[in-house]
Amino acid sequence: MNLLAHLPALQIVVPLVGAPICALLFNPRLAQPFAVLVSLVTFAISIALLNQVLAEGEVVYRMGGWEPPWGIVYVVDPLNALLLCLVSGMAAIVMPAVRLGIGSETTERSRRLFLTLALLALTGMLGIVITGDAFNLYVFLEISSLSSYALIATGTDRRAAAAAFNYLVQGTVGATFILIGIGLLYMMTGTLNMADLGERVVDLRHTAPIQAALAFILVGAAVKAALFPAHAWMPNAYTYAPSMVSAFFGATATKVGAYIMIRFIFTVFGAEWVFGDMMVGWVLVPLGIAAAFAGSLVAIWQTDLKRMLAYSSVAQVGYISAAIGLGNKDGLIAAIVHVFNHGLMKGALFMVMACVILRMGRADISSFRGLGRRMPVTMGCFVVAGLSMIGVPLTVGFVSKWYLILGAVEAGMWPVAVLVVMSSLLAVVYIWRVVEVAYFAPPPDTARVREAPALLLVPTLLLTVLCVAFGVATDTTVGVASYAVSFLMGEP
Amino acid sequence: MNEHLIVRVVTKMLVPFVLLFAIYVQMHGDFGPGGGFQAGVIFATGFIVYGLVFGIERLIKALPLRILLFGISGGLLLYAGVGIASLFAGGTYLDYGVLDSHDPVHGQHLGILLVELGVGITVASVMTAIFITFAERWHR
Amino acid sequence: MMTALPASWLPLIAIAVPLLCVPLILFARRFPDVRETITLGGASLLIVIVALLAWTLTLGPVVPLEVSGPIANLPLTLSVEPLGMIFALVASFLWLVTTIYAVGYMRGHHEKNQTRFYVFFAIAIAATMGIAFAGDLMTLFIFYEVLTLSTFPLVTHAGTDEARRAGRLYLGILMGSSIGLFLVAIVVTYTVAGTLEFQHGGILAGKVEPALAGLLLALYVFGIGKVAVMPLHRWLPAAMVAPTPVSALLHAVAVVKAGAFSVLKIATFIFGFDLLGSLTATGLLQAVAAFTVIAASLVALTKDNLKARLAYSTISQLSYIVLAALIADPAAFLGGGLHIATHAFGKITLFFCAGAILVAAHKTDISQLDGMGRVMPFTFGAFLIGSLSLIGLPPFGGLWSKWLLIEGALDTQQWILVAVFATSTLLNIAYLLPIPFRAFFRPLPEGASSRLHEAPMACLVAIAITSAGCVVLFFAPDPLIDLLARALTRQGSP
Amino acid sequence: MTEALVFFMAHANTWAATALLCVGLWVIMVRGNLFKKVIGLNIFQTGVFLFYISMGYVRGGTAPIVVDDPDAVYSNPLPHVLILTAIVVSVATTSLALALIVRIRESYGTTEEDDVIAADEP
Repeated sequence: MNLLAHLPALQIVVPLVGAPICALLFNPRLAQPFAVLVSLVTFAISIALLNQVLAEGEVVYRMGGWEPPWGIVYVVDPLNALLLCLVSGMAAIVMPAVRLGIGSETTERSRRLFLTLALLALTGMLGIVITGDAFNLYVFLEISSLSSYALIATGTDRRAAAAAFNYLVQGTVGATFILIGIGLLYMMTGTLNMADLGERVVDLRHTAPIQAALAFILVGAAVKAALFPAHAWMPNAYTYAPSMVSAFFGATATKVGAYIMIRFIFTVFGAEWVFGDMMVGWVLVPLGIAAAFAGSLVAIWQTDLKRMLAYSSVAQVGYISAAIGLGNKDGLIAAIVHVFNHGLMKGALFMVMACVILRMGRADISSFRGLGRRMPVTMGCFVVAGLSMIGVPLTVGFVSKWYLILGAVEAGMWPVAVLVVMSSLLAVVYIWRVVEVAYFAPPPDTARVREAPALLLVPTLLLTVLCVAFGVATDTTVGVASYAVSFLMGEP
Repeated sequence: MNEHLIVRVVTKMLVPFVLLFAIYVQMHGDFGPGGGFQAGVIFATGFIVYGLVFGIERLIKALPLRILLFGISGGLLLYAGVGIASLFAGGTYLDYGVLDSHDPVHGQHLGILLVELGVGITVASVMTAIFITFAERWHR
Repeated sequence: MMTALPASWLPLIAIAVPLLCVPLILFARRFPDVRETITLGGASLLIVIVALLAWTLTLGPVVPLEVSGPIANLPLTLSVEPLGMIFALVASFLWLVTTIYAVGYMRGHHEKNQTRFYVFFAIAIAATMGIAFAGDLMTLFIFYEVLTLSTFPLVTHAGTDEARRAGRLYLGILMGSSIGLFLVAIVVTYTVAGTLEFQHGGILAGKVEPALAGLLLALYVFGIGKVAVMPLHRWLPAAMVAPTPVSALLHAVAVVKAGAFSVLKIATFIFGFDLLGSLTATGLLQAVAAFTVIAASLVALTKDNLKARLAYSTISQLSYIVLAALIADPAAFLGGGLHIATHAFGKITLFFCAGAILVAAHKTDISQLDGMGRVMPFTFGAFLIGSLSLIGLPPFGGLWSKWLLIEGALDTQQWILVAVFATSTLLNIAYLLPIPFRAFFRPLPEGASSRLHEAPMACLVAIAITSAGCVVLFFAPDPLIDLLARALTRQGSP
Repeated sequence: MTEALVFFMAHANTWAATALLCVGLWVIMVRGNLFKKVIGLNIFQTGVFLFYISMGYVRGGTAPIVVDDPDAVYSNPLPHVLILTAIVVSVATTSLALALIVRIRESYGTTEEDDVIAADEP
């Protein structure tokens, strides 16, 4: 058996098999190292896949040996190879710290189940990204969603359960919308294979069911991506979830929603029709800009900083949506790069929250007083990741913003460029508010607070360093993104 | 329902047949209507009826959660294991045809049987586990 | 061309030297003497490197150094051209002087967190070097932002509520304008021109509609908030809460001159004189800059706080350079470039004196300075020199830059600007000269003389060097002017 | 008139599914009781299930089990298989939702959304 040929399958199978084994391990103490191992292997596989794609182009894997369009295929192109790396990489970074970041009162046994759920969520997200079959995408979507509802509900605050319930209701409605859209597509074309759909849809674009399918899928994906005004589930869910869950989902879950949007628009429906006749750009761009402003403005007034980060995610998803809506090359590069970059920086910021919560018990703004001195490394990470959020040069945030503005200017949408820039200035306010408290406010004179333990600090630092590294050397991110764009826009 | 003698007796007599029917549906899956999902649910109903009538404690005694967890994970592992086995046999993931070196059709039969068995075990365990978890919590 | 390779690496080394000081300073944080020796050593080394570069430049053009940057197709380039060379020379030389001064000031004033101070100071200088040697707009922008961020901890050094407010204003205005306007202008320039490289004669000429070019020019002038054109000037007086060495080097030299330098460089090498001269917007922006010159001088008259008065004076002087850029004339360009140097020496002298007064006598207001000239004759003598240089009187360097500026205005027959320069000179006299006069000619308040003395030695040495610099610039401006003139020829320009 | 009627009848399954979808969404949005929300969710999903199942129907077709008659017309089995998966998902969703309700009830003492929100008001 040639392992390399089976990488796409192994990408999913490794975490999928890892999850039940993790639940069955006779010694619960082994669960954590095992989960770390699984996520590391998964990450290694996605790196290998990315390399393979960059070397050979699109990789197609036939499940069960059935030929497409009858069987399920996994298709890895540059776009989802990058996303696979993001998702599995975040899992590999976050997983070792799980013990510290999910509340102190969890028992070994419940932690084992927690890890099982986390691996299932990972499987689901990887599956959404890798599959080339529309219905398979729905199944993976539900796998990841169900496990994420459960993970969020493990938060120690009683509001976690309520937040998870809300997410469940809205998330299920969103996923069902996608299901309806897929059903309509199947009804009209008789196929579920995305590439095949893309070919057959061309002649059917004038029909109502196809147009309805577009609407249903976009709305469903918007709910999953937490695109304003369908973002209502997110702030509470990320605020009350355990820190590690917020870090992982904050960095990946909304991105997967954005991926669904990109994939269906470009591979299935065809960009020129979606943005031309259907004028979806006129929906995505205004909504994106509105999200950027609404999210940032609300973030400014939050006292709970995890909630602040969640609202900032609303704003950042707005940028992604606006970037997709521009419909041109640079816009799409901006969207893809920002999906990746925002994952990095939001992951770093949520990890900082995990450190602070571990030491201070909560992530209220008042608990940050004087932390600049007490937890210098953690707060240093906050400052750097925060600067990235603002979009300062030499950080990842700048790269995405550059392409977004470039895309807007090229599309002739001047107001968009100006509004994007203005809204990103709001980030200065909500980030700097925290920095001021951390560095200038006197620390409360209670017991001494130490720096976070290495187990949490190292992942935080790692993500922060990546925020800068990918902001300086952008060959990987922008290179892969432009390759992906030429793939999606059909100009290889 | 402990005081309803008729219900108890009838249940006692029916449960084995329910389980047997489940196994029939399970095994018949690759020729006619049936398969792992349906069989699993039917199998679980057998246990659920038992629990309803004789009390949750007796059901837990017969089927501890530990066993159920084993069933849930084991079923999934069986399913995934078949896929991995076909990888090792030289096919793609879940390509049952390669499982039998002589006749692909035999391999396909074997593969689908095992996969459906895995699905059945998982579904049956999950359904029972859901019932037990809720009922036990309410009981307390 | 054997020297081409090492010479093109020199700008990078110039940026690296201050940065390398950072870990060393951090290591030596427990030993103040070692820490300050390291800074002094770094500053001296930097001067040597920059001087070497200047010498190389007189021999012939230096090959730009390209490093791949964050944006594909947009490599970061470091190149050496005369205007940046002068800026780098001034900044690196004054870093050394300021460090000498800072040693006396920070110790004399018992400031806290001195290690942090020296660390961010070094980073700010590195960023300044980056701006000076930037070969394209993207590189310039990156170092511009680094400079903003690295000076923030210096502005808020005191950690008081006032410092926090100042820091907010500082970051808000500088970051807001740079991301909100400057960055947009850069992106638009890139889409229109397809490159961001500084080139002789500009890269926009013939590629843009006049309306768009005008808009771009406005975006640049206002987007470079560091040049403090009204109404984006508020951060500069606010930043005066910083320790005096910071106000002196950064807010009279490095930061504000980075702004002025960027405007001058963009006007000359992105727009080009021809395009600039043909735009309606140029006239409008000239009006804004002229207004800033006059209005800031008038505000300076009303300020009793010494540093605040100097800050408004800086705002006014910066707009000289903006005007120089917008006149779009070789003479004005030379004047603007020279003004970077002459104003730097004059203004840093004034700030050093203000700091010396603060350290020695704990006085911050002009109305408290009666008779102080008798106690601190040296300091106030230097203050007089600095003032005269800023006003533009011989025998001080300020004369030449103002001369060239007025010549440029005359060349292009912009009589109103000539009048603006003249009026502003009168206002300079009105707000600067009363200070030394008050100190020398008014009597000292009763019983005050016993406690007063001159500032620490280190401070006085620094003051002596910079005021001597003012004189030297009068007698020997030619090397600088010759160097600058090369920028206007195709061969010497980037 | 007849044309409209034909159009209406030809898409009867769509109308029925749409009606269920609307009813379900209405319940989810308007009802404050968490249980009722779950019921609404189920109605909503059932609408989709019916839509899929009716989609696979072929006029005059039999159940898709191979028989010896070569002329036999079969219904399309694929939508049914797909929707079986979706039904399983829906079962899982429902049970998870119920589990969450149990926890909410235990910590808040209520299953009314308004009361839950009010309980956390500072």
